Amino acid sequence: MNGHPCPAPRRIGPEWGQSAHSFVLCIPADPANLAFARAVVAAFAARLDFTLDEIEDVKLAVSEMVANAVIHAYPGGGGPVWVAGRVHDGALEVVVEDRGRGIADVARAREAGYSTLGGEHLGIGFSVAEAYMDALEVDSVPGEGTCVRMRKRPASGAASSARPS
Amino acid sequence: MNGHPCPAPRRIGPEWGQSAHSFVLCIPADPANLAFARAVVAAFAARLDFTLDEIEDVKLAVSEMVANAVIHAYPGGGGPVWVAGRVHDGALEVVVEDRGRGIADVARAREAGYSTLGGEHLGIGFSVAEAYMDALEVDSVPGEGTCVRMRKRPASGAASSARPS
Amino acid sequence: MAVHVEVQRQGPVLLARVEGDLDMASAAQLRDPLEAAWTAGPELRHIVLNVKGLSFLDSTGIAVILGRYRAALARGGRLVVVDANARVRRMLEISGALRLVELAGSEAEALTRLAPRRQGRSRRRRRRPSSP
Amino acid sequence: MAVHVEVQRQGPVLLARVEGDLDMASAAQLRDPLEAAWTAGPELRHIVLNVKGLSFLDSTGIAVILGRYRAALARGGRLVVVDANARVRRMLEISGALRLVELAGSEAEALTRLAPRRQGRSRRRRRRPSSP
Ligand SMILES: Nc1ncnc2c1ncn2[C@@H]1O[C@H](COP(=O)(O)OP(=O)(O)O)[C@@H](O)[C@H]1O
Ligand SMILES: Nc1ncnc2c1ncn2[C@@H]1O[C@H](COP(=O)(O)OP(=O)(O)O)[C@@H](O)[C@H]1O
Repeated sequence: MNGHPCPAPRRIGPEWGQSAHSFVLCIPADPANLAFARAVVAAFAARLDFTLDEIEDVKLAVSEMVANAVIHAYPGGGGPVWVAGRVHDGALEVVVEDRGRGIADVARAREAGYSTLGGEHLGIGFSVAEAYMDALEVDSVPGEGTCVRMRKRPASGAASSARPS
Repeated sequence: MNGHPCPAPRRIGPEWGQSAHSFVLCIPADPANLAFARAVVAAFAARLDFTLDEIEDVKLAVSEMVANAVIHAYPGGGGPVWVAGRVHDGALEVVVEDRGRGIADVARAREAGYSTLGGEHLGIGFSVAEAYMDALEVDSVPGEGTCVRMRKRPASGAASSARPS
Repeated sequence: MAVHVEVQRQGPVLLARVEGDLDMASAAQLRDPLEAAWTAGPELRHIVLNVKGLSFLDSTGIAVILGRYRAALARGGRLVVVDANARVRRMLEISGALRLVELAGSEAEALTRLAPRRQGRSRRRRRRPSSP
Repeated sequence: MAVHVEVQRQGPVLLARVEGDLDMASAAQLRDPLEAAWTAGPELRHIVLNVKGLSFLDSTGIAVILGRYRAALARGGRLVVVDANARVRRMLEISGALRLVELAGSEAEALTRLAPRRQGRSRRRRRRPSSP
C-alpha cells in the first residue's frame, strides 16, 4: 500500500454525506479484518428494523465481498478496501469497493461456480451475496477496481430510529 | 457537508496503512452515530488482549471525543468525523479527527471544567477521555480542524491475535 | 443505543430507574421525563436515581444527573444514586459529581435515608399545636 | 473471530465438533486438524461434522467442508453434517453442497446411519471363513 492508506473511495459519491445515517470504513485487504467488517456493518444495520437473522444476511454478504477484495483484488498483496453504508429510502445500502485489478467479464464472474482461482475456491461468492440481499450490482473497471453495491430492506418494512433525510 | 462526504483525513497519515491491523472510519458529525462509533472501536479493540472493562474505557474516551466533534466542531451543523484505529507496538492507538473550527487555546480547553458552551456542558470531555486512556494528544488548528490522538495498552501487556508488523 | 426510564413519585421523592446507554444522543430520554415529573409534582424535593441498568455513561449523562441535582437543591432536597457499579462510580468521581450527589446500595436504603428528615419534620409540625 | 475444533476417531468415523465463526480467516483452524487426523488415521472413511456451535459460515467454510467431503469420497466414505441450523442449511443448499453431504439431527443418528454398512461388512467378513 503506497501513499495514503485510505484516500477517498472513487465510487462512494457525495450522496453518502447527505444523511446522518451513513458511514465509510477503510480497512487493509487482509483476512484479519473480515470479522471486523462484519461487526461494523452489523452495528450500523442496528438502526434499521432488521431481525437478527436479516442482520446475519447482511454480515454474510458483506463478508463475501470483502473476502473477494482480499483474495482477488490485489495479486501483489495488500491494498485498501472500503465498506460504506447508508440508510436510503428506508433500506440499507452497502458498498464494498477496492482499487484492485478489476474484473474483465462481470457477467461471467457473477455466475455460480465460476472462479479464476483453483483449489478450494467454489466461485459462489457473488451468488451467495446476491441470495442474501435484495439487490446487488457490480461496477468494475480492469486495472482500476471493483465496486459492489448491495441493498436490503427490513422485511418489517419500517425504519426504526433512523430518519433518513 | 459539501463535496465528498469523506475525503481523506488530514492527520491520519500513511503510517496507518502499514499494518493489517488498522482502520479509518468516516461518519457524519451527528449524535445518531455516537453509539456506532463506540461499537466500531470496541469491535476493533477485540483483537488486542483488553479486558471488557478496558474496552469500555476505550469506548468512553472515543465517545467523548466524537461527541466533542458533534457539539463543537461544526457550528454551522454537520461535517465529517474520522475515527481511526491501529495496533501499534502492542497498544491501541485511536484518532478522532474533524475539519471543524478548531481550538484556539488547547491547553485551556483540556482543563477540567472549561467549556465554551454554557447550559449543562461540564467541560470535562477531555479530562474524562484522558483519565481512561494511557495518553491523549490534541492537535488543533483554528479554522482547519481538530485531531485527538489516544493510546491504550492492555494491562495484560501482550497483544493476542494481532501481530502488528 | 437508547435509554429506558421508569419514574415513580413516593411522597417527596421522585424515584427513577434508568436502563441502557446514556450518552449525548439519549440524554433527553432521561432528562425529559424527570423534568416533566418534577414540574408536575411540586411536593417533590428529593431524587433517587437507580442506575443499576445503566450500561454506558458519559459526561453528558453526568451533566443530566447534575442538572437534576440542582433541581433538587433548589427545593432544599438531595439526589441519591442507587446501585452504581464501579464504572458509574468512577465517572461520578472523575466529574466531581460525587461531592454533590450521594450514593446508596439500594432503593430502600436511599428512601430510608431521605425519610427521617421528612418524618422528623412532619412529627414536629404535628406536635407543635399540642405542645405549647 | 475464531474457530474451535474438537476431533475424535470412532472406528472408521472421524467425528469433529466445530464452534465459532468460520470464514476465510479461520478456515485453516478447521481444515488443518481435520486433515491431520485424516492422514494419521488410514482406517477413517467417514466424517461426521457437528456444526451446532457454528455462529458464522461463509463460502470459504463451505469450501472446507466440501474439501473434507472429497477426502471421504476418495476412501469410499460419506460426510454427515450434524445439527445444522436454518442458516447453515441454507448455505449448504445455495452452495449446492446439500447434493453431496448428508444431514443428521444428532451425532447418534449420524453414527447409526454410518454404522450398519460397517457392521454389515465386518459381520460378513467374520462369517466368511466359517461359511464355505
Ligand atoms: N474484488 C474483486 N477484484 C477482482 N476480481 C474479483 C473480485 N471479486 C470477484 N472477482 C472475480 O470474480 C470471480 C468470481 O467471484 P466469486 O463468485 O466470489 O467466487 P470466488 O471468490 O470463489 O472465485 C473471482 O474468481 C474473481 O476472478
Ligand atoms: N472537536 C472540537 N472542535 C472545536 N472545539 C472543541 C472540540 N473539542 C473540544 N473543543 C473545545 O474545547 C472545550 C472543552 O472541551 P471538553 O473538555 O470536551 O468540554 P465540553 O465538551 O463539555 O465543552 C469545548 O468547550 C470546546 O470549546
